[in-house]
Amino acid sequence: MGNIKFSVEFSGGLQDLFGQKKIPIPSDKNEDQIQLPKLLPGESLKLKHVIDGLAAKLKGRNAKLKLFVQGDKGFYEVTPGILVLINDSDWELEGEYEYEIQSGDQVLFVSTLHGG
Amino acid sequence: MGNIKFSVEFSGGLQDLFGQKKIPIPSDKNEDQIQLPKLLPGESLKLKHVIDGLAAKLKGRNAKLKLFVQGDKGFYEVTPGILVLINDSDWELEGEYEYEIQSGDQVLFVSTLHGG
Amino acid sequence: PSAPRWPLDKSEYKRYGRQLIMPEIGLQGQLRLKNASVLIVGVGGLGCPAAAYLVGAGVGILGLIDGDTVEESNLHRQILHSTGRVGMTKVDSARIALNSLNPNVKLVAHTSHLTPESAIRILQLYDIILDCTDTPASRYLISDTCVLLGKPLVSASALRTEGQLMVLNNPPLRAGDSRGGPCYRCVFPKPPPPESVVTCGDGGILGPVVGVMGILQALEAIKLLTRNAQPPLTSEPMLAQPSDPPSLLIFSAYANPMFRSIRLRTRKPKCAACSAQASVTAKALESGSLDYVQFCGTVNPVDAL
Amino acid sequence: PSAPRWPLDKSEYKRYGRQLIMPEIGLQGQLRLKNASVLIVGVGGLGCPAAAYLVGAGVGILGLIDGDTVEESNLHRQILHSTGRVGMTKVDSARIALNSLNPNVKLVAHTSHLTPESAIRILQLYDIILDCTDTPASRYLISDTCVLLGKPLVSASALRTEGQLMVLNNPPLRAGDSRGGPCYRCVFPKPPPPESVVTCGDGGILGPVVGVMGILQALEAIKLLTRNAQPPLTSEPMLAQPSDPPSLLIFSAYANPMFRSIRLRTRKPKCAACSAQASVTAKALESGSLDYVQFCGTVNPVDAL
Ligand SMILES: [Zn+2]
Ligand SMILES: [Zn+2]
Repeated sequence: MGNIKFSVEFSGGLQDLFGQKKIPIPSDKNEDQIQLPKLLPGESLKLKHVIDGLAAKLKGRNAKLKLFVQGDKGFYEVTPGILVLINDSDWELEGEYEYEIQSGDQVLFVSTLHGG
Repeated sequence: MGNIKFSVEFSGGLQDLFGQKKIPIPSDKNEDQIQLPKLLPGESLKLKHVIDGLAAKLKGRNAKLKLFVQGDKGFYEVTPGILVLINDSDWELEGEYEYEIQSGDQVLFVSTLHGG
Repeated sequence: PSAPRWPLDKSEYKRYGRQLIMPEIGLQGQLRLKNASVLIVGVGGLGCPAAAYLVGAGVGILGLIDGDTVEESNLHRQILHSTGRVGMTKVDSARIALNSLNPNVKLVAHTSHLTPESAIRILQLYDIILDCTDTPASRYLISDTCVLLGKPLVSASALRTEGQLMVLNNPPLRAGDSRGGPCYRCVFPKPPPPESVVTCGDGGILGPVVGVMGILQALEAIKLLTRNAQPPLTSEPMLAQPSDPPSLLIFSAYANPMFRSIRLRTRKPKCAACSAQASVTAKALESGSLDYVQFCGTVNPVDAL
Repeated sequence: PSAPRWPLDKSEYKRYGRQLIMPEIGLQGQLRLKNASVLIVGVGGLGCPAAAYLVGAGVGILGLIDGDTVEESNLHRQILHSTGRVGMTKVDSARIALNSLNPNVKLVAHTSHLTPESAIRILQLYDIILDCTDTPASRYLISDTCVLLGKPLVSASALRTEGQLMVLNNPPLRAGDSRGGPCYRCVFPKPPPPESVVTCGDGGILGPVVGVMGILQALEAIKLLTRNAQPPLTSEPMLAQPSDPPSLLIFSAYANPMFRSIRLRTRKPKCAACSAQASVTAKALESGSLDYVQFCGTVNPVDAL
């Protein structure tokens, strides 16, 4: 995946799923590493690959997995109620699953809260 | 000053002195332009030059000028009670008056508030 | 409300003097507040501070909706209530506190939970709605009704150490007008799976976290009501100035920085509520054919729609 | 206070249950709060919401200092007071409201303004100090006293549509220890020229702006008091975990984004209060030789030190 460095963050309770608020990618810690596809020269890393990689970390823990992703149409869909933000902008402004990750990007998954 | 583009912002009441919250430098508007020294090749623009330029805009309005800068030891000193922040860090961490402005910098002057 | 023509009386100048003298409010802004009616749906951790600061600021009419009674476990964060009023309806308890703070504000009590059948009838009485509720079902119902009635909606929520704030349907243009602000369904087209919904009862809540969010709701309401107060009044105060771009404020008490602002999308072209092909209609709502509880699903019975 | 050994009683589990169940607080954190004493200096726009949420959260002892009486012009933002209590001392008015919210908290009244002569005697009774005052002179006095006594200080201020928040002297190490957090003099070595100091009376203040800052003070106090509540208690709770780096939170109600966090400097090597060569001593303070009003200068008489 070349030299792309970016980070994934969680808020609104999702941090409990992954055990932390922020994961730098690539990570210093082995246990935080997420599996990303091997890219061919010229191929770009997309947000859907990152979501797949994060989902893989929840494999085997089905109740938790469903809080993050759902369905199985070739690739996972983010569970309703979760906002995905790329550099503090709604991902709908940026291309959603097909967004091409840039070095320095901050991807934030926010679960909507309902309490009051 | 070459191609350096940066911005100066005001908070805590200082925005009233300059009539606005944020001035891009160089500015699109003539009246917002501030006077910066002509630099020799290799010479760098420092924060003190920016402060001088901002002070020059308040010339002739002595009461206002004193709310921004004081004294006259070769160059102006920022009035006590004003924090100067460079890219969201206290300027004491960055070299104060001698800080060399970089393109993209955000300089923020915050007047401390006392109300409660 | 139409443009007011009478000035304030002497005690009002005294009471509101500290906000009147600011250019952002001014006399026109104070008159706007006095002629405004605001509805607070949910008089809990968000609704209590929101109501206190709106009543303090001198809105003309404040409506309060809640079907619950005060419990001891509310008191760490629901600061309008009191130990002596445990067991009283939240609406009545709040009225006592609010009336003693500022007797000039007319308080309107709605002491049962909002339902699809009652929503239009109640919300249409108010200029701005504050969603201070605590379930997905109520959030969709309130948002849909605000879109149908053309009311701006200030929505907040909080859980554990985090809070979220959005100003929705602002400007509140008719369904299909893409210049209108996004609604709750634009941001969250599908409800979350019921098993992912954590209540304050289950997950806990830190008092100042929900308190900050509630006060920020009062602030956004005051900003909306007093916009363009300085230029001459127009017949469409909500439209005269461009609105702030839609955004989500995220508060996280233990993060650094604590606050983060996120740019949100505009109206969704196929939104079920605010697009040209909206399926949410006043008729469907009032007939009861939109079942919000079923739409959102349940794990536990929903106890606070 | 030393580590508590007794658990909570049944009604306390009920009252504080929603915060107790959070890992950030837990039973140990609730006991920390119960054994803590917090002082609020200034029971105005900041002090009212700060006090309400600290009392709600169940701190053991809350001290209130203020020499003023309630005025009608306070009520738009000072939500613990009420129209019927105009003319009463702010401290007594606040005690009535706070006691009805949570009778378990011991309230201590100090019904005159803080002076250099009284500051050490009063502040030493408390674990954490909240500066909710409104003049530069009081801010220097409180900060100096906190440094002398080794108390963390949560300082906030607000004017018009803006607010500022800092946690100072955190960790509260002795003067000369560079690992301690900066004090007010580190950040502002010299007072502002008196003609630049605008009061809420002159400049105005929007209620929710000062309200948000006051609630955030309560939050920071709760965070400080419950730090390390989950690991086994140590004898130095304030030092066991690294503190957040010193920062200034700037709130601007009409800016976008509304909140901004600024990294502050560490302790100033020549600070008059917290460095090895500090000139501010307990003796100088108590003898009255430090004249804060003169140090800060006056344009109008200072009416609220
Ligand atoms: Zn919509
Ligand atoms: Zn210092």
